[in-house]
Amino acid sequence: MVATAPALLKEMYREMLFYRRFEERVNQAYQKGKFAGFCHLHIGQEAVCVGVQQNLRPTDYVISGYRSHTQAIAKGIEAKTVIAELFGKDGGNIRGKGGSMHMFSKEKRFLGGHGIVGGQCPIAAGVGFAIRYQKTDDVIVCYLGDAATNQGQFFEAMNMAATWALPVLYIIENNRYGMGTDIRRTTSIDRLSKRALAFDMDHSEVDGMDLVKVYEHVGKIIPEMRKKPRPYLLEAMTYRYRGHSVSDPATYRTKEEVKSYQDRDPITTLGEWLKANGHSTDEELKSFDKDARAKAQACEDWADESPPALLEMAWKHVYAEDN
Amino acid sequence: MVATAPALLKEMYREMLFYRRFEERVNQAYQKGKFAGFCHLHIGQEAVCVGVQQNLRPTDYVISGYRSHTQAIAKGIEAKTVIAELFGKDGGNIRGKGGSMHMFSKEKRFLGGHGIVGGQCPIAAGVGFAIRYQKTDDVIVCYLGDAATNQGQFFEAMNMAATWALPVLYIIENNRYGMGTDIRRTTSIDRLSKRALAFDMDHSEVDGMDLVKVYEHVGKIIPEMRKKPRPYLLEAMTYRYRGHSVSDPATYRTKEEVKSYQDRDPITTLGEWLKANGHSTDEELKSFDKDARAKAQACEDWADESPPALLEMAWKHVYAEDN
Amino acid sequence: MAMIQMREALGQAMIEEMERDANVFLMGEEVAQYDGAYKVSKGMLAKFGPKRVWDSPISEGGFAGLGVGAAMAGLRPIIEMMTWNFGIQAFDQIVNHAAKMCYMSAGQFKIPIVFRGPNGAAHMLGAQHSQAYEAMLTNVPGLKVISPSTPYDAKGLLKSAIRDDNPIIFLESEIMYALKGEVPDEEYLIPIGKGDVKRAGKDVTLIAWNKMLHLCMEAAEKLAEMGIDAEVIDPRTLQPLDEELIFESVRKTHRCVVVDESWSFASVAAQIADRVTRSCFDELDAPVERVHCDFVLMPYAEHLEQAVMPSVDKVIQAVKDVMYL
Amino acid sequence: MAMIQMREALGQAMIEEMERDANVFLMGEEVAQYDGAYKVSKGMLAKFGPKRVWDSPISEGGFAGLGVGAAMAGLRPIIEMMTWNFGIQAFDQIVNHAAKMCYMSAGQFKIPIVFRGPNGAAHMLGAQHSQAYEAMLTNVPGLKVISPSTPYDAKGLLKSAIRDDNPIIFLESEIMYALKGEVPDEEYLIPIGKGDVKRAGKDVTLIAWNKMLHLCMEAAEKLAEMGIDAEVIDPRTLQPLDEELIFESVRKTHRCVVVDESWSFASVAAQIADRVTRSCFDELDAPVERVHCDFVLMPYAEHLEQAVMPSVDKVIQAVKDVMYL
Ligand SMILES: Cc1ncc(C[n+]2csc(CCOP(=O)(O)OP(=O)(O)O)c2C)c(N)n1
Ligand SMILES: Cc1ncc(C[n+]2csc(CCOP(=O)(O)OP(=O)(O)O)c2C)c(N)n1
Ligand SMILES: [Mg+2]
Ligand SMILES: [Mg+2]
Repeated sequence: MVATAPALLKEMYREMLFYRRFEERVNQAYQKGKFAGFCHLHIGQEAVCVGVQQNLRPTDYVISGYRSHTQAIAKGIEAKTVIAELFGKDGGNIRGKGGSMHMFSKEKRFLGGHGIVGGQCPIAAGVGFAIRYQKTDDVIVCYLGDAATNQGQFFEAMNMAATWALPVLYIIENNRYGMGTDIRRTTSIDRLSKRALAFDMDHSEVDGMDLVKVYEHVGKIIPEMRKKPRPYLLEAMTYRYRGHSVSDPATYRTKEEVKSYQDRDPITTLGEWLKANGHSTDEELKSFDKDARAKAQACEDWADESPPALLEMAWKHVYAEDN
Repeated sequence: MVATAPALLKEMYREMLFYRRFEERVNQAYQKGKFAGFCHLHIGQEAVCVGVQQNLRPTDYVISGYRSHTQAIAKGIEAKTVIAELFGKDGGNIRGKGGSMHMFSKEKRFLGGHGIVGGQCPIAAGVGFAIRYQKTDDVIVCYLGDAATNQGQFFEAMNMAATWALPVLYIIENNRYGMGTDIRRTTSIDRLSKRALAFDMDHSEVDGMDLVKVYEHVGKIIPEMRKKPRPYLLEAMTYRYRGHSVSDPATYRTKEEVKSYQDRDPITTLGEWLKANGHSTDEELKSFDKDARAKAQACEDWADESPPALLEMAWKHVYAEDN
Repeated sequence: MAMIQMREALGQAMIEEMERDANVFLMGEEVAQYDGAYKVSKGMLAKFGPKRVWDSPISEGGFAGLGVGAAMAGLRPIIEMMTWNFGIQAFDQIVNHAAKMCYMSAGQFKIPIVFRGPNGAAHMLGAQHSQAYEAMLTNVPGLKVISPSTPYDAKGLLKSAIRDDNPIIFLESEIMYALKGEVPDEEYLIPIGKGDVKRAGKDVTLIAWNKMLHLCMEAAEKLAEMGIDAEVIDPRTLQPLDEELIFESVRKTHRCVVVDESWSFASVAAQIADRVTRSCFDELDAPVERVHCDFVLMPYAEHLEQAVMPSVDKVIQAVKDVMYL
Repeated sequence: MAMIQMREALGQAMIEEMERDANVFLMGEEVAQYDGAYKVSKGMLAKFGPKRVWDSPISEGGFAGLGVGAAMAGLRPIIEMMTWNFGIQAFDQIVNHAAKMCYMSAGQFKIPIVFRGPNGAAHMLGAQHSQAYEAMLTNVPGLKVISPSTPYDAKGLLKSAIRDDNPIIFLESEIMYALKGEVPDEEYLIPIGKGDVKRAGKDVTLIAWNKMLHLCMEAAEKLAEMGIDAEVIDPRTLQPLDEELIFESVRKTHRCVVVDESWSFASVAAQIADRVTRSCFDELDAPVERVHCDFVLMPYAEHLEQAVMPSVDKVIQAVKDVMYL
């Protein structure tokens, strides 16, 4: 039984679809040699991003790791500036200084885009600390991967967040692998949400391949966090269809395993549901796909047109006064 | 109902008593200005040390923090060399190079004596790793304080120990304070043994003020670890009668609180039991005390006689070849 | 002018800035209810309450990172490291995050944060409690590093540090907390990056900061008795370094000795010596000398510790060397 | 002599030493089933099995400490840091524990351990993945620091490092893993602490290691065309440093340029420049020049990254400067 309004579901469907097409374009651009460096795609995990961030207000914060193109866009960073960033252009989200791993927007309250596994966790606690200090009812969402839950600073951060009741929603995107390593080989527990037990912290799991489940589950958690500030650890069971990064062949997984997730693809699933319940048609979904492709294409075109990063940017922003 | 043989209980009584008198002497020596630097006494926590280490074999390992005079002695390091170390003498356990915080014995398998809170935890996992690598059934006991359980490396260590089934017995000496801070102010859980839940690791609590309970409880745990290698987290509820270090007035605690623990003093308790059960008499206990004081005195006298640390030691042992 | 201890000067700086700006807060181990392990934050909990003065868990990486996040969200944290020997646990947050955030975000996220605490050897604390970290921390762009030697400098510089929009490393010393010095009653600031001539002289330039400055002042008195007039320069800020002040002095004295308690290899003194040599090459009458802690991990016994640490005699010997005496 | 890649040379060194000594094991992220993030440990899991080749959790501090403990109990760990940008999370274990253990235990506990992985900038990886750590790590007594530039040196030095009884920091480079070079078929070792003259010359001494060595060789060719005969010295080991080899060369050429990709302040190059100046003061015809990465956090865009990194042109300019051309 789905409580969410069909119109909103459609909107979220389109959003997921755009991220899928966008990331596919990013991948093609990389394969074409249009940029270099590391590039981690979110393909397959779109339902987590959309389902979670649809529950946020503009004043809420999001912080993440290096697999964060879609999360940055969902927080309001223009998609074209994300791809321009990958291309090392002046139009890039941070003017070509950061590349794929480092998206930031102070205005949109997207706090990065970080390259050090686990490093964002205590930073998120600090934002939660500031939220309480400033007496607002905002929250911060902090994404981390399954393998990041083996990082000491994640535990230190949870301990502070739990002890001081900081409104931080830690979301483990459990895509089952840290690079080529099955998470079951690097920890002793079955459910990573149990990490919270060490701090008597609220926690749960959600099917990260199901947009509706993610959206509605997080929709219950966040209002509670606003009412009574406290941290929460949510484990979203998901999967990345592609390799760890665009250069990883991902031979450590079987075709069957990948297919078993693609069979539950969040976009297809929602599309089927929309049709089955008479909220949409094949034609409409096709047109959505056309739009998504066109929009992704437009982003890349814009990025192509953007001038290269300005040389002087290399020496700016080392210190606050170099602005 | 006590299973342990009275003779052994008497032996452990005398051991605890000696540590008490020894640490009291150390304290007096410090107050007299006979040495400087940091000095953390174990007074009040003797039952944990004796109850645990009576269960160890010479080939087992012990590693600890900076509150480790008694643990070093219990592992076989000569008491007189411990006090000589404090005095910066050549007869010191490490020839006057380390002071109170750094006792070591390769022969006795006492691996320090460490000054960085939590730092010993992953090192202990490494020793457990080596034990399995070498296919022996030894174990390592790793002591840490209550406040050390807020350290990220403690969690990283438990995760590795649990994932790889390493025979490490982590013992939290919960004396309720990290320096002047009540542990309840720096974490969100009531029982620190719950830290193990994050890794599905075996854990329990024991009354650290009761020698018999500690001895018999650990006596069940260690043989299991030898049979089937795996880590264990034991929380021993104890208390330090003195300040954090000899220079801490400990004004953050009430007299009543201190007294409530002294009323359950592990040495007095066991003494009373021995008498009540006809295994000893006031006279005998008095004579044990005389012996303990005399032995502690002899240690200090020996240390006094020992020549000062050799100057050339300052430049030795920086590298393995400088020996 | 009041004569106050270094710890009071540091406390006053924090108190004044917290009164001035409600976004400034203090966090660290034992800083609140215990008034600070070294009583630097004495009275601050009573004055500002638990919302502004926080006792942290023993999670250096964690609360350093918490400070970075709080700064990103508009606060101005002062993070106390009980000592920098423990601060190394926070290097990932300080070096990979605090120092790089402004650059990585193309200037969007400034990180106004002060990481402060005692650095270097105190007295008989052994290898794990005696390390000096200025060499490692000054190497990193994005960080500013300050290491004052007097209550006056400490107060004025800490106030500037708290108002600065960059991550600041503020290096103190356990054994200087009780050091007394004059501090004006009225408010004052000392600019970051400006050194100070602590003693004017014409024969040789001694450069030192923190504890070592006092060693050099003592050496200078002894040298005076020997008829050698030493100028003693205190950079006060190590990153950025006030090179001009140093060069001026050396161009005048033609001789230079740098006294740096940290290990010699790739040290701040190596940096200064090289910069001085390059910039005053033709004015130098002798190669720049350096005095350091010997290249050992710190021993405990007092006479061993003294033997490896810089001393007045070692400074005097170095001066004799650069004067070919 | 076979032409092999740097990654193969490193792999061969580990394999030969693991065959030689059953106490040697390898642990790190992705080193086993994935054959290494950069394929340095290719085939090792297949060859030695899961008891000797371990995939670790992403817990740099944790598994570095595990290595220290394993070493205390008689093993000889090789700990791979996927890159040193993550290795900084293990600094407490490396600096406070591994480096200090032998001293703190009065020589009882030697720590035979190698911490190895790529260091410095690769290509367009941005600020958090491009830092060079030699300055910080060479500052610490108790550690030895090696940074080879050729497959031959890498193999011979890694074998020596694995046999050494001290904690060794072994700095590699992502962009050199594919570099090919000749390696003898028979076993050989290269002593730690011995530098190598990579190109003999008489007009100027260039000192560089790791990637920068190749930059200097290229510059030397260009300089030759300009009639300048450069000697190129590769210290190979940075701590301890082969000062005599360097001094000899400078005494011959009277001019010296140090090329160090890390930041200039308190860097290895600063150390070398100062030591050369002091020891060859009267033989130097010009102050020692240094070429470094600019004092910025690394930008992503290729042309920006190239602009701040040392380049052949910058090296040539520095040479012109010391030759007053
Ligand atoms: C501290 C640290 N160690 C290692 C790395 C290299 N690294 C980058 S991503 C990654 C795997 C992380 O996996 P997970 O946390 O599950 O996130 P996912 O990539 O699956 O989204 C590793 C080991 C790093 N960036 N930081
Ligand atoms: C990483 C680190 N941070 C801070 C300190 C300073 N310090 C030494 S002991 C201590 C308190 C530890 O308390 P606990 O773990 O409960 O052990 P206890 O002293 O009670 O035995 C602190 C904060 C340190 N030595 N190491
Ligand atoms: Mg993952
Ligand atoms: Mg305690």
